[in-house]
Amino acid sequence: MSPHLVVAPILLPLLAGLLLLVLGTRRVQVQRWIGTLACLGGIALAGALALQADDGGTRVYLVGNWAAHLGIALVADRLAAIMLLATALLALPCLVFAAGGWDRRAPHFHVFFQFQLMGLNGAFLTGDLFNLFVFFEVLLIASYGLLLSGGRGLQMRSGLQYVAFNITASTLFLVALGFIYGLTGALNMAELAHRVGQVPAAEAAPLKAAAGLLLVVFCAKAALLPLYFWLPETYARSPAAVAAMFAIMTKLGVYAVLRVFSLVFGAEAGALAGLAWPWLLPLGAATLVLATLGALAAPSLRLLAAYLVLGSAATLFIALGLASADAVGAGLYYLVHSTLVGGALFLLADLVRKQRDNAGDSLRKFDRLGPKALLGSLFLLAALSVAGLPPLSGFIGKFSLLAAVPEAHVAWLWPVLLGTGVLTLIALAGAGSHVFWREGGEVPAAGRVPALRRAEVGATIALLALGVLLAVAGGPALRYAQDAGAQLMSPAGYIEQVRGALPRPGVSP
Amino acid sequence: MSALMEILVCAMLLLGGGFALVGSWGLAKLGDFYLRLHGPTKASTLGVGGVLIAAMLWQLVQGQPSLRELLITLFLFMTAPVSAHLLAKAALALDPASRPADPK
Amino acid sequence: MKAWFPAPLLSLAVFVVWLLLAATLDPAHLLLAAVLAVLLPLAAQRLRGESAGIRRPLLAVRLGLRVLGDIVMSNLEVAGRILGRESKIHPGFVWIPLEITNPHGIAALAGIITMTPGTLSAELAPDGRHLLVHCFHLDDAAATIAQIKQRYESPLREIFP
Amino acid sequence: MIETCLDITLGLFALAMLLNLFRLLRGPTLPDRILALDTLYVNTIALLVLVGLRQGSTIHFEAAVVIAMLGFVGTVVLSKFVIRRDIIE
Amino acid sequence: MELALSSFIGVLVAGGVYLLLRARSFDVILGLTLLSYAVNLLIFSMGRLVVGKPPIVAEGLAPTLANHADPLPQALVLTAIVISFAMTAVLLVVAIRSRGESRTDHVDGDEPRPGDGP
Amino acid sequence: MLEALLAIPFVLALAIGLLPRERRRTAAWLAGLAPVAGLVLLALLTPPVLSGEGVRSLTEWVPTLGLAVSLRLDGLAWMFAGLVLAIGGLIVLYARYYLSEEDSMPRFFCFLLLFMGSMLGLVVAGNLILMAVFWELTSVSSFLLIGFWNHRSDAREGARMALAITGTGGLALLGGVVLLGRIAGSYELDVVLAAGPQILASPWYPAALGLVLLAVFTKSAQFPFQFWLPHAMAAPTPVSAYLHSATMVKAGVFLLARLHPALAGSDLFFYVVSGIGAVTLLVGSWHAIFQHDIKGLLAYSTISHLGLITLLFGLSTPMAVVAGLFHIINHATFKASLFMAAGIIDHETGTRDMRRLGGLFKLMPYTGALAIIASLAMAGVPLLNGFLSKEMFFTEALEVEGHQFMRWGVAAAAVLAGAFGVAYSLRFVDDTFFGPGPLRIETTPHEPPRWMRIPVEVLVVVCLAVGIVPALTIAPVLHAAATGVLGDDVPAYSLAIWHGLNVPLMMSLFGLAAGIALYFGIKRLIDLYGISYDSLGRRVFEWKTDRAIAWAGRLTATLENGSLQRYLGLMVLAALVMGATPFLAASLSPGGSQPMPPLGWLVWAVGVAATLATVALHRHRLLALVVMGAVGLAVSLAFLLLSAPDLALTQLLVEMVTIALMLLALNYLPEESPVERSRLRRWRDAAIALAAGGGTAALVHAAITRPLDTVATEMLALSLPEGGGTNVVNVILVDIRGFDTLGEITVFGVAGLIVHALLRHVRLRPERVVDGTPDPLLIPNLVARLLLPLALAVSLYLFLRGHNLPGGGFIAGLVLAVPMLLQYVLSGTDYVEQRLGFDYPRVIGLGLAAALLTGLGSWLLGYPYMTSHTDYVAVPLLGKLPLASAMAFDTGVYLVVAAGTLLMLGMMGSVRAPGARRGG
Ligand code: NA
Ligand code: NA
Repeated sequence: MSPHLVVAPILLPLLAGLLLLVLGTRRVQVQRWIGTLACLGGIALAGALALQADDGGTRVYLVGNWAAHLGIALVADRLAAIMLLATALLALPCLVFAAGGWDRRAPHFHVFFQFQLMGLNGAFLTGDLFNLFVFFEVLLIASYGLLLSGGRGLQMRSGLQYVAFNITASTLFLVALGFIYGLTGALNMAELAHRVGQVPAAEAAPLKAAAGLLLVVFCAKAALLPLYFWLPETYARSPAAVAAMFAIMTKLGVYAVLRVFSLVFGAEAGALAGLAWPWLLPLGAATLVLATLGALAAPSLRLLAAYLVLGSAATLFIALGLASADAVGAGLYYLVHSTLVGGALFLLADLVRKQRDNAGDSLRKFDRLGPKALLGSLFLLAALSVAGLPPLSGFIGKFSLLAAVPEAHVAWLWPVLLGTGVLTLIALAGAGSHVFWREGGEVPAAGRVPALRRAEVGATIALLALGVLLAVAGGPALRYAQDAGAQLMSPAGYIEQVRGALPRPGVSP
Repeated sequence: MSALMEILVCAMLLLGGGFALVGSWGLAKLGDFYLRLHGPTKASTLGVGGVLIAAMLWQLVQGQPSLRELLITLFLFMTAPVSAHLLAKAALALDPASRPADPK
Repeated sequence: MKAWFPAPLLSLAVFVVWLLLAATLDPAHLLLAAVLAVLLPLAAQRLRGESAGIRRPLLAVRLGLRVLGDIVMSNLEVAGRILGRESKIHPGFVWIPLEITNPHGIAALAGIITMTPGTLSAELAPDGRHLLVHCFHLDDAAATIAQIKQRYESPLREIFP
Repeated sequence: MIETCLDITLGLFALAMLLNLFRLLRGPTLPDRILALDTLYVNTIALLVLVGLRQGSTIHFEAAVVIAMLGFVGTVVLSKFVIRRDIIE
Repeated sequence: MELALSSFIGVLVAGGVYLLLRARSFDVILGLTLLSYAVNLLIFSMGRLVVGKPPIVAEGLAPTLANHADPLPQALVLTAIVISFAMTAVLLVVAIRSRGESRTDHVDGDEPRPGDGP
Repeated sequence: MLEALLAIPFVLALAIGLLPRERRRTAAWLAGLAPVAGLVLLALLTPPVLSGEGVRSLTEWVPTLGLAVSLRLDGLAWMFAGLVLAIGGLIVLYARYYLSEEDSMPRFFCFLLLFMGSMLGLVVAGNLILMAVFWELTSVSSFLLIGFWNHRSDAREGARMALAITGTGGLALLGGVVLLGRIAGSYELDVVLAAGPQILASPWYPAALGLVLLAVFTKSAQFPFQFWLPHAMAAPTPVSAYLHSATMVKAGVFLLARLHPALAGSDLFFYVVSGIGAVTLLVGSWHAIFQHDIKGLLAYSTISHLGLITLLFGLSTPMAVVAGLFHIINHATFKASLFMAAGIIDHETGTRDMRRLGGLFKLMPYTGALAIIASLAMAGVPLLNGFLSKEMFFTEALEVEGHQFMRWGVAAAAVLAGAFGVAYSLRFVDDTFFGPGPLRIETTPHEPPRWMRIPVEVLVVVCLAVGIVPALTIAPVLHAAATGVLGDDVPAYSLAIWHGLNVPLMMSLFGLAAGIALYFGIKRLIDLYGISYDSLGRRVFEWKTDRAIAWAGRLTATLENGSLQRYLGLMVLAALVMGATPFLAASLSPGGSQPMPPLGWLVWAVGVAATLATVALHRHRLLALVVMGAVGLAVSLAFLLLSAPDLALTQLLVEMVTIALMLLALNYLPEESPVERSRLRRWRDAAIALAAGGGTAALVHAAITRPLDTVATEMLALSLPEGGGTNVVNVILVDIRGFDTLGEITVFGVAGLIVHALLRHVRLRPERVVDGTPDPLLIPNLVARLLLPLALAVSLYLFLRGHNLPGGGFIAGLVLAVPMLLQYVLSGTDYVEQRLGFDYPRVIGLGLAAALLTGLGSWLLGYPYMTSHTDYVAVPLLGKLPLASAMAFDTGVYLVVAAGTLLMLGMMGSVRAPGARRGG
């Protein structure tokens, strides 16, 4: 396959985005086609990369033909492939959902959407710490656009908080980056891993501090206690397709923790090895508990979904905190699952909101719901999956995580995992019973409630179907994830391959 | 020749620095805004101009003649009056009482 | 010619500015400067209203030199006053009636008044016929008005008819 | 001799800038502070040229040109805000 | 010199953080601006402090760190400046829109009621 | 074939689920097909099962987890599968006539078949995890069934309660089986069952047992979890008949039987299981007497019978196991028929309240007779199946080993429960079919349709047949099931009706007599009708969930109070903690410093003083903004003095645009910040800020006084030969790390688009409007217009030489944008845009395209993206000119920056006040 495959997932959405800009905003149908084609292309590229990465290799792409430690190296391994694929698979349904009408109301929606994909893909592919920051910013600014464009009222307020919070986090990111460069003299992560490993224990404190700041930044993006409080309301107030895309945004923070702290401060890091894990396990568990309580008390379907997404990120942190290949593998499987299902829940909540004339997606008010059977079945499917009930992907994820908990932690971690599962189940049963069973009020007059849009329903079904597929193909999928986990937990190969990658000779002025 | 030039350069430098300092001194010392406005907007400009001339002369002495500092002078002399003018307008806008009545 | 150089003086300025920036008389840069001297004023033309249209360039140069001299001289005077006792300064506003009508001329006058120390043009009256000038030290308003009109306004009226 | 002169001139400008700083912090009126900032910018131009001469490099030239050409923009927008509040009407 | 620069950065951070924790959107933006100054200086300083040796290579001057300042942090700061400028612009617009929608510039979208604790 | 057996109900459920609501008959026929086909398949599979070898099949699912679709049909599974299918078939037939026109038949049968399939899956699962999977599926599908009449609040609540309780059990089961699998080394049932001794010896045994038992007790409604079951009676009666006779609640005791070889054999198992069983037996049967709702009575009876079965499995002797299995079958038959009878009565009279019923035997003698026979079986009257298993139970109760208390307790419980059982059976018969009544009934009850009665008849016939000729009917089934649990240890037992006049028989007779006496005694002594039990368990459950939800809500609201200040404060605090922690154990020695150049102090003084003044003045926003300008200047000067001319230029220019943007925004914001009320908060924030500042300063100082070995060394060396430029910063920006720049201009362009999206057509009320028409600002205007072409020249110049000297696309773009800003300020948006109406978003797109395509060019030459290429092109007259691809990339930067900045400024400037007309 072409070596350029590694950079293509970044360039494709950029191309689509600038085409959308150059062609102008007038014909929305053209925009939808460009966006859809780009998303389809993204799926193909991610799939090809995933197949390619399954040989266990680490593909290094030297952008600008500069050696990795000087320029920017893109790196495609199993982890990157998983993240790309999850993003691509989530993106297409979200775009289709938005094409159900929201994209007309939000200026530049399609442009922002493509740039967000560019940022996400870039973040997953880059092997350079500062470049990671840049792609974080690309996807963040695009997410501001997606969140705010077409918004009004309280959306602006939560948008303000979201933007301010993230800018602060980015500022901290820069501080951490500055220190890391100032203490090691490099930015490429493999190079950093090599250099960090040589820092003597007596000199490690400043670097540990820098790494700690980095951890704070990533945890703020991934919404870990005590930095998650902004998330539920922001997500709940976002347009559905955007909120659904946000299901991958928290995962981005998780990804960054996993990548950086398994590679740069991982097994090869000498005095700094395993820096993050002791923090993640208890904080992840605490976040999971609080998120589940939030879900239990959520007054609306969208808030419920937001808390569940939050809880899924926390579950991932638990998996990372266990820092074993199996646990990380379980976490990665769970990551894909929770991304797809979390996204589906947001879309579904929006479908319900539109179909309930007065009550919206409230879990306090009640109202008639038109197409109950369809939405109810979809909700049931999503709820089962997200609560970790069999036989769907959530179950496999949760079970594989339970199985990966070492005996030393079983006594406290299992009750947390299982107990939050029970509470989630209660919360979802309550919500489902309220929305789909407890009806009241008048049958809305014809025309008051819009008909379900085929694009929107189809997108929701597609996401859920992907979740089912993930369960059916649980064997190979989990195997892939666990291989990725093993690859991450022994980063020596990655470091060697990236540092050893040579620019192609012969071109120079 | 070169010694003379050097003295000239020094004179221009010190003259420029002196004007700039006087202008800024006026800014710091004087009691009325419109008075303060006079000092820096002109004295400083002239002071900077002196330095720029000194610089050109010095580069001439060094055998690397350059007129680029003229450019700085040009832009400074174009823009400084605008600043002063607008600041005066701003002060008048903030304190309409200080503005004399319209003519006739 | 007019189509290519709507503002010849501006074109000249661009040409000179470029060469000053590049600090070279390289043929390549001369050519580039010439091209820019055509293009940039044309581009800026879209924003500008009518162009200045200077009539008597020599007079303009003389005026420029006079202004330079005035700047130095009156700077000395103002510097003295700043360093002296503040109570001896008698500042004041004065309206200067204008005879010049060309807006470029008015702008140039205002600029000159501001650049020369001791005076500062603060406002153009709403009727466009008076310039409000603040004087650092105003002994005799009528004399100041006369001096400004004679030294600066009348040459400007010739330069910007 | 020229070096001493340069140092003295640098000192004069530095002193001038400290006086500007005083006015900037002191006020009392808003135009005072804007004026002080404007003067700081203008004095900075000289400072750059002097440092360039002192170091024998032309590397600060661009900064000086840009400040001379555009340094007044801050003053313009701030004054416009004081006058009209809406700086772009 | 190092002490002076790090203390300047410290003052910027302290001022920035204090303003960041204020309740009004504009104050927060001022705080973020101060913080971005601090961050720019911080990253820049990580290339160590060098006077009068810009990272512009020239003939006759060996292209080494002995003769030139570290160019890499400078490039990083340029990127950071641009990005933080873009972010500031967005935040400003969101702030005025938020104020337009809720008639308050409090970052929480509500004027605090008397008796609200911290 | 086993897979087919399992798949049939699910496939048909899906098919039925897709039917439209009106297709009632199709739904019923399809639903009936499932159990019939299932029974046929089961019959075909019977020979190997009876021969003892069983049937197995294995399909991999998630091999790395040991999760496989492993199916295993042994005697136990076969017996249960038969029960599930046979009774399921009867239920389908019954429901076909039971459901009314308002009920959606496709939906009902879809749920029912889902449940049936889940139950089948549970019993044939050969893998512990798969078992847990189907276990949870039964919880979910029963939730749907119980909540079928979801317009009724009792149905919704009952369903949720059942799901909460049994779902919890399911997750516990998952934990338990994972533990078992860890101990045994596999989740395959064959392995686990063979690992009994190993499991008992493991330190994890108590935990595993506890988790599994939690699942068993919740599902089988054992004390203290029994309360969900009566509330599940809100379900349609066919559902109750199915779930609470043969299936759902039997799943618990099935599990007990299934895992018996692996878990039983310890004292812990013995005491806990039989103890809970005994208590449930008594509590259930006692409560049953006082129910007024027929289904309530049957529900408590079910609880009690499940207690009995649990008790038997707890006793753990082979004979007790046989008895338990036997009672499972018997209870299924008589209880299913009784529920169906109750449904018929409800159907005909419109009530199930025994206080209103009575005398029905006259009106519907046939149904009455069936119900009475079934009740007698329930009461354990001889010649009926219930009697036989009860006899076995009594026999076992007398032979309990272990603690004395246990021996006497079990025996006493057996007798007492026997008596209670007789009493409530009697009450059912007496209160429903005899005595006064029915009261306040709207229609005259009569016999139900013939097809609705058939299921009851079949089951009653089974009761009789088993009760009279057990050896001919049930013996092989029981034997097969017992072999499935006990393997070769199946004891010798006799299924005769008459074992002589022994103690168990005496106990039976005593129980019978005592029960009759009890019923009539109670009836005389206390007003049965007046007693009304409010379920304590339910009260506790609801109180607890309500309290928990309310508490969770309060906690959430307390944590997430919507305050950005708190969120940001926490982030700063987290950073402080993480930054400080490493230094708790280490100290830092400061490195060497360089002397301070004199001008440095000037810059330091300006910067620090202006920063402090900005903070001090921050409430007066405009003042703070002006003072902050000096901070920016100081930062730029620091860059200049410290050899970073590009940075200084960029900082200066960005500063100008930022101030303009802030002023534009300030027009729509209050001029001052109000004083914050809380002094405490200000001090606290100040402390945090000082800590952050101090910590940062210390860390910076520590870092920059240390030697650094940086990759930049190579960059300096390679800049000219490889990057083709002498300005190394620019070479890094457009070449070495050009990918960063690509991202950076994307950010910039998107920021412009956001401003565009947020301000297009938006009207905002300015904070204050200055009266009068705008001043034309004639003088500045003319200067600005003169300046513009000159600034353009400077901008181009900075752009062209950026690769070698300070400058470059970004700086040049801003040098273009700032004088344009001046035009906007001095001439107004309308004026500028009418003359220079660029489509800025499109220009941003073009800039990005330039950057993207330049990078792509290297693909054609076979090099990675963005490989720069510099060539010297000979041009006549001009000589050789360098043409670097990096320059083309920088053009993109130039365009995006200029267009983005102008888009932001233009949009900010074009906001109108509400009601203002455009151009005003
Ligand atoms: Na306006
Ligand atoms: Na405006």
